Amino acid sequence: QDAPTIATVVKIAGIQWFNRMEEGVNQYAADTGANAFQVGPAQADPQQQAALIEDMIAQGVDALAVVPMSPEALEPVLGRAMEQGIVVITHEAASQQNTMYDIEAFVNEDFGANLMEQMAQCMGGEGEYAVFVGSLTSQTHNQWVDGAIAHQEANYPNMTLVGDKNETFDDAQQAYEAAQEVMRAFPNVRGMQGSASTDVAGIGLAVEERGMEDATCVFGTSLPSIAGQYLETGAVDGIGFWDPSVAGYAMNKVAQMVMNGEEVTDGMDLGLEGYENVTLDGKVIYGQAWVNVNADNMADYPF
Amino acid sequence: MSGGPRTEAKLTETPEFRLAIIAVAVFVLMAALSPDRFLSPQNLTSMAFQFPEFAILALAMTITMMTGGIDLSVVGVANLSAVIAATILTAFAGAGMVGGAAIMWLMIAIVAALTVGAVAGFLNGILVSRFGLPPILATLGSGLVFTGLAVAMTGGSAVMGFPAVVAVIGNSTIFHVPVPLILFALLAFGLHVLLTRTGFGLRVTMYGANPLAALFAAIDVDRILLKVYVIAGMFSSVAGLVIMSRANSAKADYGSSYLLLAVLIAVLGGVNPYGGYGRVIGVVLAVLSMQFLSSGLNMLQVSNFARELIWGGLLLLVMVINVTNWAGLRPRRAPAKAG
Amino acid sequence: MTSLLTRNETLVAVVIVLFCILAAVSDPNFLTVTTLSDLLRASIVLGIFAIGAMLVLISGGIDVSFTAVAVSAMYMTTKFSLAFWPEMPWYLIFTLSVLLGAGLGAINGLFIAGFGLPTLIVTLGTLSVFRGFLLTFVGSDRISALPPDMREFSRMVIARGTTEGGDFYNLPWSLAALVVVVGLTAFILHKTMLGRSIFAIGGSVESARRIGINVRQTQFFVYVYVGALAGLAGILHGSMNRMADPFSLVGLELSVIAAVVLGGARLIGGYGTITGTLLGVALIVLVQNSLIVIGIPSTWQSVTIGALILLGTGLPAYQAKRAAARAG
Amino acid sequence: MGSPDSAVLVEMTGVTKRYAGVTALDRVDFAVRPGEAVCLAGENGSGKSTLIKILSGVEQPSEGAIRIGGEQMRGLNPRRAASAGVMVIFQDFSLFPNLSVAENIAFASELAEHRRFFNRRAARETARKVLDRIGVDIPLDARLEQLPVAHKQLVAICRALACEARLIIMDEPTTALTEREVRRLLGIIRLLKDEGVAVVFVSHKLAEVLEVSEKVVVLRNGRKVAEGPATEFNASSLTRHMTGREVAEASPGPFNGAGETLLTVEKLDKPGAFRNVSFEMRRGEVLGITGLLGSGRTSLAKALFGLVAPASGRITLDGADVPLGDPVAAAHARIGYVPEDRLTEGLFLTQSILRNVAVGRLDSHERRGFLDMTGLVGEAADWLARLKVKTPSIAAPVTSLSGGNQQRVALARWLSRAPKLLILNGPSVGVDVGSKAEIHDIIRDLGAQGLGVIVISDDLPELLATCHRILVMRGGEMVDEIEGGSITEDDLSHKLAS
Ligand SMILES: Nc1ncnc2c1ncn2[C@@H]1O[C@H](COP(=O)(O)OP(=O)(O)OP(=O)(O)O)[C@@H](O)[C@H]1O
Ligand SMILES: Nc1ncnc2c1ncn2[C@@H]1O[C@H](COP(=O)(O)OP(=O)(O)OP(=O)(O)O)[C@@H](O)[C@H]1O
Ligand SMILES: [Mg+2]
Ligand SMILES: [Mg+2]
Repeated sequence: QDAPTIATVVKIAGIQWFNRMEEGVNQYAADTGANAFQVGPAQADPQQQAALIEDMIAQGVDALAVVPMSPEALEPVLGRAMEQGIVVITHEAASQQNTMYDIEAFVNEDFGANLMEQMAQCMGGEGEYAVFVGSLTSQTHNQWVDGAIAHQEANYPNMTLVGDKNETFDDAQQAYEAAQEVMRAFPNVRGMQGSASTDVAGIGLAVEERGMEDATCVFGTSLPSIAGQYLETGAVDGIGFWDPSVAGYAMNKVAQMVMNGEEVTDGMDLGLEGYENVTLDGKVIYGQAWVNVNADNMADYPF
Repeated sequence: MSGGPRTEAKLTETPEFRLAIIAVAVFVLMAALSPDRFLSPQNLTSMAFQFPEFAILALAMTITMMTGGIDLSVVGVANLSAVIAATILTAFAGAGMVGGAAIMWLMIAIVAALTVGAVAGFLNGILVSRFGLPPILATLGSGLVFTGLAVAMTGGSAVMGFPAVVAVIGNSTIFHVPVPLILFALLAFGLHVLLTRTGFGLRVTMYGANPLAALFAAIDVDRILLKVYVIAGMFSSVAGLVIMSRANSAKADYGSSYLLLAVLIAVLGGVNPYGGYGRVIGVVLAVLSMQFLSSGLNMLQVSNFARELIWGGLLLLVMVINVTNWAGLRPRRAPAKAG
Repeated sequence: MTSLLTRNETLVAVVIVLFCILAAVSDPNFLTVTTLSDLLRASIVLGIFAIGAMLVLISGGIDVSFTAVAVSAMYMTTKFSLAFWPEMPWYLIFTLSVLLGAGLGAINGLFIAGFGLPTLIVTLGTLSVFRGFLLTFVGSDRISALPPDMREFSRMVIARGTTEGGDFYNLPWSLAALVVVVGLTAFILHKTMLGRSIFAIGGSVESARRIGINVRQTQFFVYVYVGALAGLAGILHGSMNRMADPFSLVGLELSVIAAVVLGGARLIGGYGTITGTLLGVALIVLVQNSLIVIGIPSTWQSVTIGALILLGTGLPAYQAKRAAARAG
Repeated sequence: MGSPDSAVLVEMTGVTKRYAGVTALDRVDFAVRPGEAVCLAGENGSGKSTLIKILSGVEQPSEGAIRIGGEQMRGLNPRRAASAGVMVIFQDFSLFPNLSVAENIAFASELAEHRRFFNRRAARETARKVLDRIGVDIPLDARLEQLPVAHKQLVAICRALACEARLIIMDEPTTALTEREVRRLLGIIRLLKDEGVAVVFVSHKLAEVLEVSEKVVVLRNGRKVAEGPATEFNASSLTRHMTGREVAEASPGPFNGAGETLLTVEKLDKPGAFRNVSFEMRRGEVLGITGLLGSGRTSLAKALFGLVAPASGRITLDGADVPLGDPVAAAHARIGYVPEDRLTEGLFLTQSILRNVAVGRLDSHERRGFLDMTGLVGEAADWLARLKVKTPSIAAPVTSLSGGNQQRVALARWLSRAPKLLILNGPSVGVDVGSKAEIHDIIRDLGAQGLGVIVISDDLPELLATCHRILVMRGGEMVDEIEGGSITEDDLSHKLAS
């Protein structure tokens, strides 16, 4: 029997996050001899990702591991893939219908609450805070932020959310300007939570320029390679993420399991860090794979 | 084509002919590089499903460019129409609905989307003709407004949960021909007929060639412009419906990369962005070249960034080849008049 | 048309003042040095871009590739420095980026002045080519470990502190770059034959050719100069954000052109002033950075900006049209 | 100035210019002496502009040599020609609408001096000097686009003078000017001659040609067919040389004054352009409207065709009101307007001859939006034939035609619509004598067929040759009405100027 062809299709090619994921995919290929590779569109546009998946189907891959830009937009094309007997595994798309398994590093709301918990601790449980999302159209970002707000409302009555969700278009410059504006409009803001990996970089810069490193608490999803310099100065107090290489590896592994006819069960150990005791909820496999990083442990994550 | 008032030289000297050579060359090259995969019926159908959505946007761009204008709001209009159609479908029909009722609601949604496209185009047309805004700014601004309205309506998230019948527009085939391809073919043919066979088309061309002379020739310039932008808006909303069906959802940011692509295709297809010249066949050939390239490169697992590079390079190459023969391509300016 | 032009500029100025009043009413904190210094800083990169875009518009062309030029020059410079000379002093880093920008601009110039191709099409093509080349062959990582001197530059300030009223302000040295660019461009445009030639070819290429202006050379200069400005803006952007992000900047081009046209430059060429351009930039920056203050929900921001562009360009356009109709 | 040779300022020998397929100039010899005024005459397309372009370095000759001041010029370009003292005032003036008067005047000279820096004050100084030299006063800081045509022309002349031109070449300098301004221009040309500046000019107005020039050179089909002192020519011999045949100018047949009223214009008013204009005309009448530049003729004509919206007043055609300010309605009421500027207003230059005609008839060949191509093509071809448009192919772009033929294409568009009233603004601007006479024939013919024709012109012979009645405008008002047969050219020009 030939080695199976597994295509991992990510949201966008080339950025650190997915480069790191590709390491996992390549590792998987090296470990198992499968023909596993990763592709991604040049622009962050769901339509381009759909077109790319079309091409992969036409090429006759055996399995698709997809990180959807916009899960809804991919339903039809993934449906077609499954009709043709292609194994489909997704990641970061708990709502995806046309998938065999969706792998989530964690429950999104929990992850957001986790960031909020750290921020609330840092703020001493009181004061104004603001939230940032890469785009208002990004589902995960909104879930993180909603989870965080819910956690605050339930546990920290003395904290108040100021302003709307601030949109940063996944751009550090825009995050910077938005942070400046927030600090002008709400001079008493003490906490800021970012979602896109560039958010805390922009926020951190604004904080550092104003010399408010110690007066503010900035948390968000990011990578050490992006937020590292601000973690060092304290402009950003902590970041959270999950290791995309493990997620990439996991998707490929689960795809192979499906092809082998194996089943994933609740409480199963996928043999990967953070996925030792997965929760199965319908088709969604949840791990506990988040990592909290601050100035002290950032050296452990060189990506 | 014969019989029409043609001003072009011999067939082999037209930009369209050169483009046809390029399209064939790309096809042959890709087929040679990976014959079993590129030429598989699978792949051919897949390509036919992929390009119609942005090709329709390129047609919308084409007709506005014929007048020396441009429509930068096409993607905004497409998404706004789709969001409104999707809202109707989810609010009144829902995912479970089947049969006649579902079809009826789909029809209503389609009509609503086309109306949105027409109204949006009308607005663009008013801005350009009545208020005299440069099209590039009018449609840039209105595009932001349309996209913004779609965001405001949905709060930014996707609208989904349609009856199954909606999938017909984007995902089904009739006699093995993908429906979106049929739609595109109909629109392309329609636009071709409109531009070459009707008084309206000739007026559009003449207006594009010299707006001032059109005024002096008692062409109803404002009406022409208005119609052009309405048509562009309605074409965009058709593209929006195709995208909606193919994505089984509607969202404010779908297809955001299609805007520059549509401009690129129209220009590559030989449409003179300063107005007065453009042929649908050229645009179709440009679309095909783009799609062959893009699918072929995906097959070869070439980075998608390289695709952008190659598209841009192709545009420049074609222009350099055309430049010697394309004297009419000059900014719209009175021939060096002192005044 | 002098009166109309001044009207265009005054109109923008009036809109700016009205907007400020509105903002000050909804938030008394708006009228502080903090706002001013934040807005100034946000205008640097946009302002340099706009000056370049204005120059191209004056010469009768249009350039949509300058963002790609900027990001390519910035990213390549950063990569080069990190790979070969991490200790490279900031002024050399800046020089390298400006030179790279000029080089890429020269490619535009070659197609436009050399082959005589239409500017919109060429720059549309090079936009894709430059960006595609950058991301395919140079890299696509966001680099936040910049060369130390680049980071250092971003920390260099002309003035920084807190007023007695507790308002924070911060004027980075990069603002000086904008001042220099404005001064240099004003000098070229108004005090050199080259600058007057740019106006002349924008007014009428054929006439320019006939009185012996070297049209190609002038056009070539314009695109090289604009490329150099883009290279400068790019490296400023990277250093000010302390991140070399190859995905940033591209996508801004049309807004920049809108700002320039808002300031009175015309797409047909031959007209444009630096004051108007800076006012246009100021308006766009002001609006983009004050919607939260005014209290417009983020879901409505794009509608607001779009409507403002329509209003800002619509009013003068409509006035001009009416005036033309009156004159018969 | 010893030998006769050195007295020659500019000399062309055996110059041939070939464009793809066309020989625009065929072995032409041509010389100009200092202080001499030479007139270049010839029909449309005979090669006059080409000769000028070669003299000024805009185009390179295919064969032949050019000497300026005795020096052989190889690879002549505009800058070198200018520094050798050869300056051209092109038909379109080639000025910069967006720059100031001062800059327009000083630009070329500063360029010729290889200046690197621009000094506004010095430029104003230069401009001031030349303006004084020819004794005119134009605001130095005005933007050129704000000036009337005559002033633009003066600016173009000043620019040439600023370059210390020894030879000024003018391509059809008087087409856009009215009688009075032509007088002033001719005065300036005399002034220049006295200062030793040579002038070469092209004109289709034969009277003025003979008035100021010492020497006349006639081109036909790219060849030089006649050359001699101006005194040896008169209007008809010149015409014969240009066309190779006799051209007789007829005059309009008597208008019996009967016929029904076709057009009534009542109290038409547009502040700043024309005031309280009222007149009537009948079927079959050819009505001339004349006046000096800025007298409001063009505005009035545009108002009749709806391109300008009058503030008040009324227009009735055949008893029915014509909506004001709506060209589409005017065209629908069967009014036609042939604008004065063919190139920018009249024609779609890049489009085919056929389309240029057909665009006037789209509505009547449209069935439910679709065009009946055969009908459209047939009709357009028919009109082109009736107006004797000379072209190898009606699918060729209209740019390929000569000026006279282009004007016929514009005429054909409106005639094919069977208008009741046709307004012709400058029907023979830039058209050579031969074609001009033929166009006049067409106009008279149209009148005879019962159309109302309004001819707007400042070419007095033209008005006299075509019009039954002439209205004179001054300062926006109708000041005079003259029966066509009752007046001579001299009297008419007096009335105009008074
Ligand atoms: N760039 C060109 N390419 C091809 N043919 C040309 C070009 N320029 C001029 N010609 C042709 O050369 C011939 C002479 O043209 P030219 O412009 O010199 O005529 P002219 O005497 O100035 O006519 P007019 O009185 O109409 O201005 C014409 O047949 C014209 O069509
Ligand atoms: N709305 C207006 N306000 C002020 N001045 C105007 C207006 N409309 C026209 N004019 C001026 O009125 C005068 C008459 O203009 P018009 O173009 O009718 O003159 P004309 O004699 O027909 O010109 P031509 O010699 O070109 O035929 C000109 O000086 C023009 O600039
Ligand atoms: Mg802190
Ligand atoms: Mg000529």
